[in-house]
Amino acid sequence: MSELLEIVKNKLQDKFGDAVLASEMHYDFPVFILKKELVKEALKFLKEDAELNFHFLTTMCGLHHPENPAESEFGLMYQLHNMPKNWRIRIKTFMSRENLDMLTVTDVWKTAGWMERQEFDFFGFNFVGHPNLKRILNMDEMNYFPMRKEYPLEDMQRDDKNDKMFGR
Amino acid sequence: MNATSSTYDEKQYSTLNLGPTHPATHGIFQNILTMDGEMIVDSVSTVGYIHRAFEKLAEHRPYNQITPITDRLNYCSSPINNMGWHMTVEKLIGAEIPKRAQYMRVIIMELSRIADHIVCDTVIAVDTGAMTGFLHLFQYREWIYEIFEEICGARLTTNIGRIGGMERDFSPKAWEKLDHFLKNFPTGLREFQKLVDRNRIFMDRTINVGGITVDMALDYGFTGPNLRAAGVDYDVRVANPYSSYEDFEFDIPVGTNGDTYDRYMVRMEEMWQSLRIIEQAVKNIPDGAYHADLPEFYLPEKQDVYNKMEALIYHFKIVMGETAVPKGEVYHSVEGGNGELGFYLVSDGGRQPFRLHFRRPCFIYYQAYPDMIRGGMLSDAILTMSSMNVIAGELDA
Amino acid sequence: MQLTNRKKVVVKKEMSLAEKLYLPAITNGMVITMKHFFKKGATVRYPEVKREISETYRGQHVLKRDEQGAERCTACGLCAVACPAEAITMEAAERKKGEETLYREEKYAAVYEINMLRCIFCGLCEEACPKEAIFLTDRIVPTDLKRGEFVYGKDKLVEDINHRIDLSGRQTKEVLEFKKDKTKAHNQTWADKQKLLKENKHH
Amino acid sequence: MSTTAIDIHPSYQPEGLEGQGFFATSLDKVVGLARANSLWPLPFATSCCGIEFMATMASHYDLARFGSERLSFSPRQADLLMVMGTISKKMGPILRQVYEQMAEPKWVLSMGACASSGGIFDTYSVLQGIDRIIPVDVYIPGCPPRPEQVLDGILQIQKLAESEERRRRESPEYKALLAQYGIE
Amino acid sequence: MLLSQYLFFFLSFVAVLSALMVILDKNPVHSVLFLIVTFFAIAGHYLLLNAQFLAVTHIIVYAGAIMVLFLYVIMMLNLNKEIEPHKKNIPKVAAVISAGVLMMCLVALLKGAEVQMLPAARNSNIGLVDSLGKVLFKEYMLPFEISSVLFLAAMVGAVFLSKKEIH
Amino acid sequence: MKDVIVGIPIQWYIYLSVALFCIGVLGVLFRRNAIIIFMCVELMLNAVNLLMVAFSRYFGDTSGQVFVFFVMVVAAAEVAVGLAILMMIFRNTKSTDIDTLNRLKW
Amino acid sequence: MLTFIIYKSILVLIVFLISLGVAAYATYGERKVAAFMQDRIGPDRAGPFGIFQPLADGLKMFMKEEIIPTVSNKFLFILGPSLAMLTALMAGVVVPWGGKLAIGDHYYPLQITDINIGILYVFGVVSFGVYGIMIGGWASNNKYSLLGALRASSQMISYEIAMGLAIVALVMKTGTLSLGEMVAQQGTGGWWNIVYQPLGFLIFLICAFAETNRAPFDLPECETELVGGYHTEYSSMKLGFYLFAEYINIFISSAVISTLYFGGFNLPFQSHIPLDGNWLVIAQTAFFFGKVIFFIFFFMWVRWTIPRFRYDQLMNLGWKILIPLAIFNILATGVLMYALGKV
Repeated sequence: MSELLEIVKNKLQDKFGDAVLASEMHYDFPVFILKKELVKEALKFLKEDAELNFHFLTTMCGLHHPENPAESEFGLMYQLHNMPKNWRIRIKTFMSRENLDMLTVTDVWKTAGWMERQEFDFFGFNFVGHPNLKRILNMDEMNYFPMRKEYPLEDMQRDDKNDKMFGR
Repeated sequence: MNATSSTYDEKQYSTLNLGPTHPATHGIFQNILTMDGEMIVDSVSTVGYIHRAFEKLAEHRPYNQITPITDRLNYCSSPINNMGWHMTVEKLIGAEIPKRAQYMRVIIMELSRIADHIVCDTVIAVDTGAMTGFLHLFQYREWIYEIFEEICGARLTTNIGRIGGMERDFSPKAWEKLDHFLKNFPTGLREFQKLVDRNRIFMDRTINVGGITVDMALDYGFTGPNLRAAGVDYDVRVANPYSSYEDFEFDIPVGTNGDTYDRYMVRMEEMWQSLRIIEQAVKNIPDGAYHADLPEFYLPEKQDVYNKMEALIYHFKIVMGETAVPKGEVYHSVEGGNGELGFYLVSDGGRQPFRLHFRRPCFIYYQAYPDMIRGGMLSDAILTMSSMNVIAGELDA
Repeated sequence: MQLTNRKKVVVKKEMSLAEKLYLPAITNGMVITMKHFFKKGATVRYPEVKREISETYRGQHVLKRDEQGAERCTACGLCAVACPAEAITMEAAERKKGEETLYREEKYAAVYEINMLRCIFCGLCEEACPKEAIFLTDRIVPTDLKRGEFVYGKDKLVEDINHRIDLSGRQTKEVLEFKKDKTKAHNQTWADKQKLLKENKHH
Repeated sequence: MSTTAIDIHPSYQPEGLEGQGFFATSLDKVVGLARANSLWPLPFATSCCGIEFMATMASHYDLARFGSERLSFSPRQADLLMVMGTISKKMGPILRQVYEQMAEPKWVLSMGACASSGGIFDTYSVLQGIDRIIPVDVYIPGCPPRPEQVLDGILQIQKLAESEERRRRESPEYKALLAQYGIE
Repeated sequence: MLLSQYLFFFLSFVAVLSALMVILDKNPVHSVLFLIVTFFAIAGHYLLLNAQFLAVTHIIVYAGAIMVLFLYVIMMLNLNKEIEPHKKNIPKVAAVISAGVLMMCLVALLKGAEVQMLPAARNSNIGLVDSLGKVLFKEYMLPFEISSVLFLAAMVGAVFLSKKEIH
Repeated sequence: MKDVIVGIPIQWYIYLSVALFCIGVLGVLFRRNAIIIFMCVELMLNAVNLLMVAFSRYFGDTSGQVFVFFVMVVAAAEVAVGLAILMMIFRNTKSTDIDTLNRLKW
Repeated sequence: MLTFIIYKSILVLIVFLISLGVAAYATYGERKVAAFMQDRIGPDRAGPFGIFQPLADGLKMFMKEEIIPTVSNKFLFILGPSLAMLTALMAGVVVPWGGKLAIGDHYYPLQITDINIGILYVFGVVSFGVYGIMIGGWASNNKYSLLGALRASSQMISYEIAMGLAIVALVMKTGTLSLGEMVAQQGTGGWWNIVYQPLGFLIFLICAFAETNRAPFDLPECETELVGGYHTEYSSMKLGFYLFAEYINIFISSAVISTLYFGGFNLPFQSHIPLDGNWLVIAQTAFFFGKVIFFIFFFMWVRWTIPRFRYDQLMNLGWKILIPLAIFNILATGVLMYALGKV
């Protein structure tokens, strides 16, 4: 798989120059960290390039790293798949809490529609250009983004648990 | 796709609220259909009615406690989820699983695939109005439950297997029940197929209903039986074999144009293929240990806990979740009942996962639903829904 | 798209003339249902007849006593930690003099509660217990009318001394073998230990 | 049918002694028996427990034996609301609406850990027990419960239905119970 | 009074009253139901006149098919009281006056008419199926066949009209 | 039951038919809902039918009843076409008010 | 005259009670039949073998709270189920339940009335039966109910035509519209009508399924699509009326099918059976009920075997297959009768 890393890295560097901030293998996955502004272009390129042909968006998800420096506190992960060649890569990008804008990829893959809504729901990423960026899983009235690390998991209303027992 | 009912002329079109307590939606999601008589002009889906915050919950539970959570993802085939999770962690810690355990896993996973497809296919039949076949086949599902119960002690939410292998070997009784199942299930399945498959009413109801092209299916992230029904032979078991799937011979059933009948038939055939795999696994299962030698992750035998200091320490460490998990991120996917079930795990070396993202096939392909039912009739919409096998637990996570 | 060589098209959508006529398939189906009509049903008449439950079934918990009837639980709290549903709570207490026949170890659970409504019967507590004190059994938890009734205290959980619950079916052969070996420290009850101590003193 | 209303609360009436009282109580008994043997459930199945409910319906357990196989998905026709599976906060209002739409007499069966208490899902999005929004008659523990337990629950509901006076639903106690939940 | 007279008055009363209700009730669905009642009353009259075949055909055709169509259309268009167009009073008065005048004229015209029952009327079997059928398929063969063409034309027309334009 | 008509002079039937017919006319003039008007037309047809049956019975001539039969045929055909037209009008104008039809164009 | 009225009233009452009883136990039968076909037991806890199940259901529904949705039209809402019940019960009037019972000097036919247009009467009542469903569905003011009502009306109107055409062919053969005469013909004239009109029987049977809203034509109330269809909003006994009406319809349809095509109350090889007088009449009635029960069973058997149609497929079947077939049947009957010189 590391040759795949090289191939994709070279292609991306040829096309986007220094957009690739880092690339490494994580287990059997080539992972690329891209500049936030160029992610969409890069994803589109990866899909449309005849040789790479990453035609399938396997999944995407948000990441929250409170321990990171402020400018890379939040992250997004896209995972692409080229079925005929069975190539899989992961694209990551990082951004700050203040600027969670991200260009939508719904026009590249329709499947991104709900994935992006989910990440908006969980983390508050603002996918610019998304046709219907609303909360999807949680109630519309919810006023925070529950997957961020600072918010608690528990429902505070329960009354049948003894908090002492579980280290709270 | 996102037009609301108000953009249409109120008089000409009526809106119909399908769900969330409509019988065909099984109480879990809502579709607001814009209808012209019985024709569906548009539909807007609302999901999240049983959102349970799996991903957040997983960040607050030690690794071994996440298994019961994964049970509740696609609850029709919990063992596959359990195994997928175990394999993800095993990949993270670099564990080598003995062949016997791998074969046992294969048997369990294929059994639960059969259980999953039984639910889906019979529910399609029920939604067309044929109730009897459902009850005929459900008896065999009950047998699968018995096998699971013998292996792990639960019927549906199995919590089966452990990180590093299985929690116990198959008992002789389990083998016996498995044999019994393998012997009798083909008769029952064949009978069900005779009852439903070639009945013209059923065929008319399902052929060319809710079809989807290959391009659309890939665009919408379809995987599993639904993608195969459209004609792509993508199967994680073959593309990225795990747990020794490369040892087994089986075909990948595909359909022609991804309609309801294709989805139904593909699932039917997958049950036959699963039977084939189980038979091979039962025949060729090697002797040996049923779990890997992983003192840091796999609970020691009880007698060692009592007797050996080292084992006792490990026991405490594992239960308290204070094991040294390597840092890193790993993605592992298995072929779940509905498609590629992926686990994206980010570990910071702590007690719990730093981030665990589930690639839930249902959630991803259900968004194609409005496109698939547009232009069809209400009855088509319901059949399309049941043939897509939308499982709420997986949909809303 | 062809990805593998295992592809197999399984759908046949053309109908033969007989299939187009509806009736043969319907008659066929009716023959099948009629066969089932005269077949013996699979139903188990539940409250009167009980279906066999596997010995490994994870049902209601039990707090085991040892052979002498002393409670095995030592209130170490591992089960509570292991519980994903956070259903177990307990309070530990020091054993006083004279209670040796009641409690096996120096520490014991003065309060041990399982919230049966929270519990998901995953069996992790059983695995976590280092003292073989808590087990899930093949008994099923009864239903009840009030939510409060489901917090099972020690009165319901601890095994009745006169109606011991046989759990040998849940344990592996190795464990059962091991338990027969009285020389192992774990298998000695408090009485055994006293005896041994005395013998040691004598020597 | 007894024509005169009994002024005092029925529970003070000595059981089946004489005249009107006797007749009323035996009618109560007959009605109770009828209701108990004809509980039409509304399966409010959201997740795993729904699959176990299917198993309960299926041949091995056969809910039909208790006269309950006619599922009525319309709340108007149902006698027994079976809540099976996680009820999230988003679903809560809908569940409550369904309960309000049901015709008296109605019973509620909370099946499984999630519906009864939230189970393992002690999370921000899950309702910690449906008894926060609607009154529950019988709880079934388990995650999911075995079909045997479901049948136990149904049997318990049957007992409730059998022993219930016809006037209970008009009694101030019952109204107070509903008022606690803000249901008229 | 004879039983038949009682019957006549009862049926006539029902027919006229419900016919009035057809035009007075604001709710179209009610109107349809009242019209059905009217038709039943008329069918009763047919029975009184020993025209059994016509009575049943009347029920089948009018109550069983035509009125179902009306009801179907009203339901499909979801018409109810609120949609009913409001009308000014002057045309209403005018309508009542003109209809009243018409009725007066007709009654006045017919008042003096002398009608005698012919001896052939003693044969009360003319309304039965066989006699009717014989006339229908002998003397009126051609119109009967032509009426089927009418039906066909109507059917084609209805289908064509209600078919939506294909864009 | 054979002499059921003995006590009933044919005038009664004539007056009844006249009444029903005039109610029909009144309805047509009175109401503006096209469907109701249509129904009133049916009522008028029925008034005539009734008269024809009565005449046929009193004069012992079957032709009257045959005519009623044909009237029913025509009525059925008329309703099919008429309702189809109404549906079309409703689709286009969102109204069943006949006053919207006087423009003959919409 | 008085005895006539008393006798007719008693007969009406008996037919009424039998209809209700058979309908009630048809619900029980349906549940048991379904259970046996699905390897289950079915209701068995209400009384021995669960035979009190219908009583329990009935009493429960009777004692249940009545809900009339505030937005619905109250009068029509109540009228719907009443009409459904009324029309269901009306058709039983012309069915000959047995021969003539001799008591004293008088003969009492076991038929309420044998009007000479009996089959048309049945047809008229059936065509009127759609109103109960339509009005109920409309008055519920619920989209599902309305859809169910619309489906029901278009389905019933469409299948009436084929049904009527099937009857036409039968009438051509028998030459009478009276049900009593048809039965008499089949008793004396050799074979039952099924032998002469197999295709007509098939069409009639299919249409009977459609007219009673039974699977595979149960679209107006199919649970998985329309929740409860036209009766979604109904509770208590009004719902009971609808459910009851369906089973009464099945009962009456079975009776009509047996009468029209299976010799009515005639026994096979009647002339060879050494029975006479009242015993024969009783045997005939019993046998007639046997036939009826078989057809009720057949209705259930089909229901628990096959899937249901989709709306457009149902219309296709009705208009494009059954009506042409029925017309063909008429033609064939005519040609055969002409060729055999029966005209």
